[in-house]
Amino acid sequence: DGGTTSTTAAPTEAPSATEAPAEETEAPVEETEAPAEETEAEEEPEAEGGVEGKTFALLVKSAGNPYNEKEAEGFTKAVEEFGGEVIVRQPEKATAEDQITMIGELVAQRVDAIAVAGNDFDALQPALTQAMDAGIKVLSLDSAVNPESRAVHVNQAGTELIGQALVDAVFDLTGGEGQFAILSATSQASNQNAWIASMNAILEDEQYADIEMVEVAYGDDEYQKSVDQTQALLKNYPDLKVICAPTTVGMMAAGKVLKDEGSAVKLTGLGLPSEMAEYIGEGDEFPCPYMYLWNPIDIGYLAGYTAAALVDGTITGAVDDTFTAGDLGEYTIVEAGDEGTEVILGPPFRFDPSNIEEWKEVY
Amino acid sequence: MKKNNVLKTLASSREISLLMVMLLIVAIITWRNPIFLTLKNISDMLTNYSTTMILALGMMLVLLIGGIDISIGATIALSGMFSALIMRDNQGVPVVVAFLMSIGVGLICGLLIGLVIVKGKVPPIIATLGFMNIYRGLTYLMARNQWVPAYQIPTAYKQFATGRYLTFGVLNNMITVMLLCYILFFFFLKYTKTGRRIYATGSNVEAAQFSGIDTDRIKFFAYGTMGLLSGLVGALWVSIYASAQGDMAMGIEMDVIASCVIGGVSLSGGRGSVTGVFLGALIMAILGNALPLVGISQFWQDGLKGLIILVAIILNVLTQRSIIANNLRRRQA
Amino acid sequence: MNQPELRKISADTPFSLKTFFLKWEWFLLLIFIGINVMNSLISPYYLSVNGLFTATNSFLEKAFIALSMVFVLIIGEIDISVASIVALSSVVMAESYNKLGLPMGLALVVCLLVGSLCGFLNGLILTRFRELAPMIVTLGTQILYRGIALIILGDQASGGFTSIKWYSNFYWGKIGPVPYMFIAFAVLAVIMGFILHKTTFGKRLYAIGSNRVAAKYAGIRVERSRLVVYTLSGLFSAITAIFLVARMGSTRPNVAIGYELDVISMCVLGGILTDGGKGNFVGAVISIFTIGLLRYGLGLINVQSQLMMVIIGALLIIAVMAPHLKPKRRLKSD
Amino acid sequence: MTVQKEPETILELKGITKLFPGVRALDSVHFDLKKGEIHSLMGENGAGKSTLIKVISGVHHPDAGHIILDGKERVFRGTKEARDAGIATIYQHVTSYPHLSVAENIFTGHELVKNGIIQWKEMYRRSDELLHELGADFKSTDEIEALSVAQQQMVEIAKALALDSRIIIMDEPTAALTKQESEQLYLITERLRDKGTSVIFISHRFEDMYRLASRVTVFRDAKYIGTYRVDEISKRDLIKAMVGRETSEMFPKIELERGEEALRVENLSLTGYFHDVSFNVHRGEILGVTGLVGARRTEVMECVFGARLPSSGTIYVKGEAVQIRHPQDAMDHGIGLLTEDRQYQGLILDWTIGSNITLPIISELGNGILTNERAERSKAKTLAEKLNVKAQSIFDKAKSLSGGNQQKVVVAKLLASDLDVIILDEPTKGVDVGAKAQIYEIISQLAGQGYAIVMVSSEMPEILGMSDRIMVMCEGRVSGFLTPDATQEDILHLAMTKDTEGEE
Ligand SMILES: Nc1ncnc2c1ncn2[C@@H]1O[C@H](COP(=O)(O)OP(=O)(O)OP(=O)(O)O)[C@@H](O)[C@H]1O
Ligand SMILES: Nc1ncnc2c1ncn2[C@@H]1O[C@H](COP(=O)(O)OP(=O)(O)OP(=O)(O)O)[C@@H](O)[C@H]1O
Ligand SMILES: [Mg+2]
Ligand SMILES: [Mg+2]
Repeated sequence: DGGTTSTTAAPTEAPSATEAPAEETEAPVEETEAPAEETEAEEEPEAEGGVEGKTFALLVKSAGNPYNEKEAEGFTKAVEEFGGEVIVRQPEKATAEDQITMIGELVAQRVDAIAVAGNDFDALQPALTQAMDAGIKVLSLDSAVNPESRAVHVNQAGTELIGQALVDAVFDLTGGEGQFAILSATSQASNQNAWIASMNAILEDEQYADIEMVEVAYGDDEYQKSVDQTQALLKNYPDLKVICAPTTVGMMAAGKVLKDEGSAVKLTGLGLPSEMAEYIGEGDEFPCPYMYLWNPIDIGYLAGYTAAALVDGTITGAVDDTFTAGDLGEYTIVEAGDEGTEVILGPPFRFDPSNIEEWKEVY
Repeated sequence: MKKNNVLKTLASSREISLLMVMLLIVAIITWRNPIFLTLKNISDMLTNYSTTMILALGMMLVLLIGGIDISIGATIALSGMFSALIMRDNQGVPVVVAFLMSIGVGLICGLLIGLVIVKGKVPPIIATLGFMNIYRGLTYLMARNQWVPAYQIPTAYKQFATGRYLTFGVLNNMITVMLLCYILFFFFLKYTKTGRRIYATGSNVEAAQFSGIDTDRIKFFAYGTMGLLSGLVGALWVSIYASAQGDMAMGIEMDVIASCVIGGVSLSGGRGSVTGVFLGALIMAILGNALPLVGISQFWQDGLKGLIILVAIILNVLTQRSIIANNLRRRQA
Repeated sequence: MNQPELRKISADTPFSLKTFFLKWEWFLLLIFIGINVMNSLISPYYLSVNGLFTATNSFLEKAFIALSMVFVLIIGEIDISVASIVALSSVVMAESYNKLGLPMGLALVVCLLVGSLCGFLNGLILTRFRELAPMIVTLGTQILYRGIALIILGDQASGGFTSIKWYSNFYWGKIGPVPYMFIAFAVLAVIMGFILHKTTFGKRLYAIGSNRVAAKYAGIRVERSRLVVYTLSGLFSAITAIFLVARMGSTRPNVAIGYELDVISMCVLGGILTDGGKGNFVGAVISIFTIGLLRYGLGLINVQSQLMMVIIGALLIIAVMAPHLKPKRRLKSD
Repeated sequence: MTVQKEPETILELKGITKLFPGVRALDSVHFDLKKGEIHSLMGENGAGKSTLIKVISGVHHPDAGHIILDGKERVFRGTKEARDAGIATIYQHVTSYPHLSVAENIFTGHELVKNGIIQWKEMYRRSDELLHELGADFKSTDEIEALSVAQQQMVEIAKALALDSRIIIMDEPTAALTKQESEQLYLITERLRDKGTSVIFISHRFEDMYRLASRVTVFRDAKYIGTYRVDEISKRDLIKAMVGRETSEMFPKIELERGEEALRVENLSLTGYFHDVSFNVHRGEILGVTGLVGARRTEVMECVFGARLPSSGTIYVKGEAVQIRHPQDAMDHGIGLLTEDRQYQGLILDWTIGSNITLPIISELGNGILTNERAERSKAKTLAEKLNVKAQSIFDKAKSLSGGNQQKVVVAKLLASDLDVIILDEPTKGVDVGAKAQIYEIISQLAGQGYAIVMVSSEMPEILGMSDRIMVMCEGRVSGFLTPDATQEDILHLAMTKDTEGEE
């Protein structure tokens, strides 16, 4: 796998240091009890040290999505480890409006920390600022909110790291020259757009002069539309060599189309191993030789400990603050590309035929 | 005499003016990208949109009786997810059984809606808005927010959507099922008592009751059929996309309603034909399939789709009007 | 007996305790009180003046559209393009501030103009092509308007409004515990209620909704009224857009997705039936608060939104069904 | 009439009482029907005739009393049971399926099927036969929506005939028909009687009753007054039985000085409907407009009123050419129209009587913007009482009124506005003798007050008795003008003359 051996992007470690894959499926899906001793929480909001009994809220992007579910699982696990109370909220739709409403409800409950996977980079700012004004620690995970509205962002992998990994994969799969296309989610998804922008920047490099990005298509994370877009790409670009989809629905749709048509076009991107297991393999009948992702359970887990560190005062979110995130070990806060700060979980993990069987059972 | 007849059918037939609008769209698309008119693309299009096209038939029944059903996306999700979960947890469930289970769940969903509308006197839009939330919520809860990925779905089931065995290799199975539904409905609506009574009920409920038609039963039937078709589509959906997600088919109701209305089904009931619905659904399928093909900016596609829908329905009105005006002029002479 | 005696016809407002208390609004009020009692029992955070007022904001913002949707439903029509109008008018507003450099005040005017224009266009199409059903036309413009917003902004967001304090205060500002937006809503609700129930325009809308043909023959300019109603619908969508952007400090083409159904639910639970000519404003306003506060209460005890969907859906159905279940038995006996 | 032995009684109703909320629609009434007889049912508007037939046909369940069919007591739980028992009904208000073809309208509910498959050919054939029998000029494949009210009424009749019933009930079937069409209906009804079918025939037209019925039952104010042999009761006594007092059926026409010209229509055309229609009407004058069904009188009046846009022609009000593009424009110019179809065009059935009456003038009663409910109430009360509407309160719903009383509300609504020209399209359709006299009275008074009146009617006596001038139309053209001393034959002659004779 020559393409991926470039300096930054070689993920070699196993994605999860927390525990063996098989056990994780048993973690409770959700824990949404109202805190019984909430009075305690409100007595001394400023008390430093000790996160036991404090309330930690996680606001994911939307309900009904296993990726978010895994994040919540990791978050819950972390909070339970250090003895806090956990609240997980999932908006009906992946919209900023719903998240703002839920932030209001969490503020009214006087939680101690809110970790949010933002549906919009800027739109949550007024609501989150209010929360911070009320003494609540705010951090984002997975999909960042802007620096003014967070203490720190928990990043699954640096944006450049992901961009580089994807470009290298494309380079590898095209054999160093030819056309490829991107199949994204909605044109409004901020993390997708950041990755695509980063890919574009990397492609400027001389090294990639012979590969051409022909189109960014949007499947809106709708299966039917993603299928339409994939088929249109195949028809419009007969010489297309690779489709790169940095979204699970896009990857699934493209994988299905490519497999059904027995197309020679190859697929890579970012996808959940469970959903993509069907399409990953060696040989021509498998459209996807390998793809990347990180462990959503670990992101949740890391976010949980980051929140705890913010609440007990170990960190303030400033660069070079360090803290220990349970089984994951020590983390240091670094400067993020958006001029805020972030904690980076690690490089993206590569899923290929050698490990997909193991991971498809996990997430 | 003969010529007069042709003109008369033209005048009374919305379908023909609709067909012309469709041909216009097709011509423009083909001019922009000839790939559109290849057999492969048409087959892809029909396969992908067989689901919407089947749903349009059910929606037509519901609209004919003066109702509406915006819960179908949720019903599809619930029934599709149900059968996918069954297959995941019980290896070796035969394809037919899985299909039947999905259809059964859909039927129950539809009958429940019918019950609330007929016996509870809840206006259809409210009832189905409510059930849309209920069924979608139940889908998430039932699946515990999980998806059923491709590898957990039996191969035979997944192959249904790609296979051609129903017609011994001529047509894709999805297209076959869709065409069968259309033929069935065409016959049913034209040649059976219940079919005609659906029109009668939608045209004038009171009169239908005076004629001794059990209009409640007709309504039940319409919503039940809509549910049944949603269940069928739920099964097809899982098969064609080889996986089940809790949010699948979200928002599909609007496309389906648009198909019907473009196809000339009146939203106030009593008017609509299977041919019209077929053309309407086909136009929506063409828009979905062709917009990515014609090579315009992604950002323009939605706006263009809206514009084309508007232009299509307005053109249709204009042709109808000119036909009527022509008729009147001829009558004057 | 042989005298052609003229019959006396009463003109006194009929009052019967039974019909008075069987009114839908009382029933709604009952649900409303019930929900509040329940909420304050299940969550200790619920009964806080500050919290409640803050919570009202999150649903009142879309309730502005409900104020005009009542009008649309009264004339027996429907407008499902409202959420897209919110998106388009907010995007144009944001861009006219960010790109064209208009002062914020002017940008707000632009927003209202764009919203009204969109509504007017809906009305224009519908009155020019009377054969077309409102549902399909507004479905088309729903896609079109959001599509235009997407053409304008592409994959970008347009923001920076958090720094304009006075504008941000539209949503976030308060007098005492009462948010400005609450006051704005109250004022507009009273005005719109007044228009609907006390003016000739309002009465004509009821006539149109009840029997369009008879209304026309009675000299009511049906098409003109429809045009006004759709324009109002656009205008109020733009008002929502203003508060929405104040709330988020930025906007994107995909804001306000799904608002149309929320708004229609509010109206219908309020007794404004979709077939026209029925219902009144009080019901709509009570229902706005009923649904909003129910959601808030359930949110405070962190009910999963999946379950919340089921609860809200069931409430909608049961509430509309309940009054029908009783009188039916009485009907059978006659 | 041949003397035979007394035929057997096929249907008998005893002590039937029907209550509606606040109204006693039937109060212990009797009725009996013999085999092969045509039995007329008469009474004022709201007397309970329609309610009785709804009881017979299973729409309503009586609160007390017995229905005895063929000597056996029966309870009809729905229309289907009544129909299965051989009772077919033509309801007063057309109950058609507007989107469906004539044939389907006739056969819905008892479609012709073979092995579960609908036999379209057979249905069309049978329908065409029935239509032919009725002398209808349309086909079984036509859509109902495209037919006139009269044509729809014929479909209703065909519907009942298709059922091959033993008892056929007709609730004012002739209200929308012309003399010619009525004659067709008489023949059919007689043929049915001769085949042994019994017919209950409700009509406000005495000519119908005298022409057809052998017996007549009279109701007044929900009560049974009596059953009489038609050849044994005089018209005078009959009216007295119905109204409860002496009334004359005279036309209270007062001779008046013809005032200035109020309305002139020149060369009005609507493509496909009518062509070059010109007429004028003066203050204090009643212009009668008549013709056969389909003569397009209604469309002409709708154009004058702005409800349709003419393709060419000019309208002058008080000598000045005016643009009328909407009913409101017409009303602003002092032109009012009483529509032919009161249920659909004239009333908002869900609304109260009061709201209906004042709807066109809410602006004038209020201050232009705000409504003034007090003024509306008193205006409505005054007008409703003036027209003697049979109702408890102006807050009664319009739909709870009997057909004739609905018509009175529509007239009241018209009188509410401040008008110069009043166009009345079939003002006495479905109105009882008493009310008819009142309406004639009102029309004369209005003319006396200086209103210019255009009265469209298919009833010749009415046209001849009330008009100062008569305009006859035929197939969209004015075929001539007549003076009131013309005879019915003169009118019929012109009504069937297809070419224009622009005589004044
Ligand atoms: N559904 C109803 N609800 C309440 N009252 C009703 C209803 N139907 C009829 N009525 C009342 O019952 C009485 C009798 O009405 P009905 O229609 O039988 O009169 P009718 O003799 O047919 O009069 P017309 O000659 O005007 O048709 C009227 O006072 C009417 O207002
Ligand atoms: N020959 C015909 N072909 C098609 N449609 C016709 C024909 N004659 C009449 N109609 C239909 O009937 C309607 C006009 O006739 P209508 O009977 O209302 O005229 P009218 O002179 O006003 O009669 P009435 O005396 O009933 O008022 C039109 O709307 C038209 O649809
Ligand atoms: Mg009657
Ligand atoms: Mg007429």
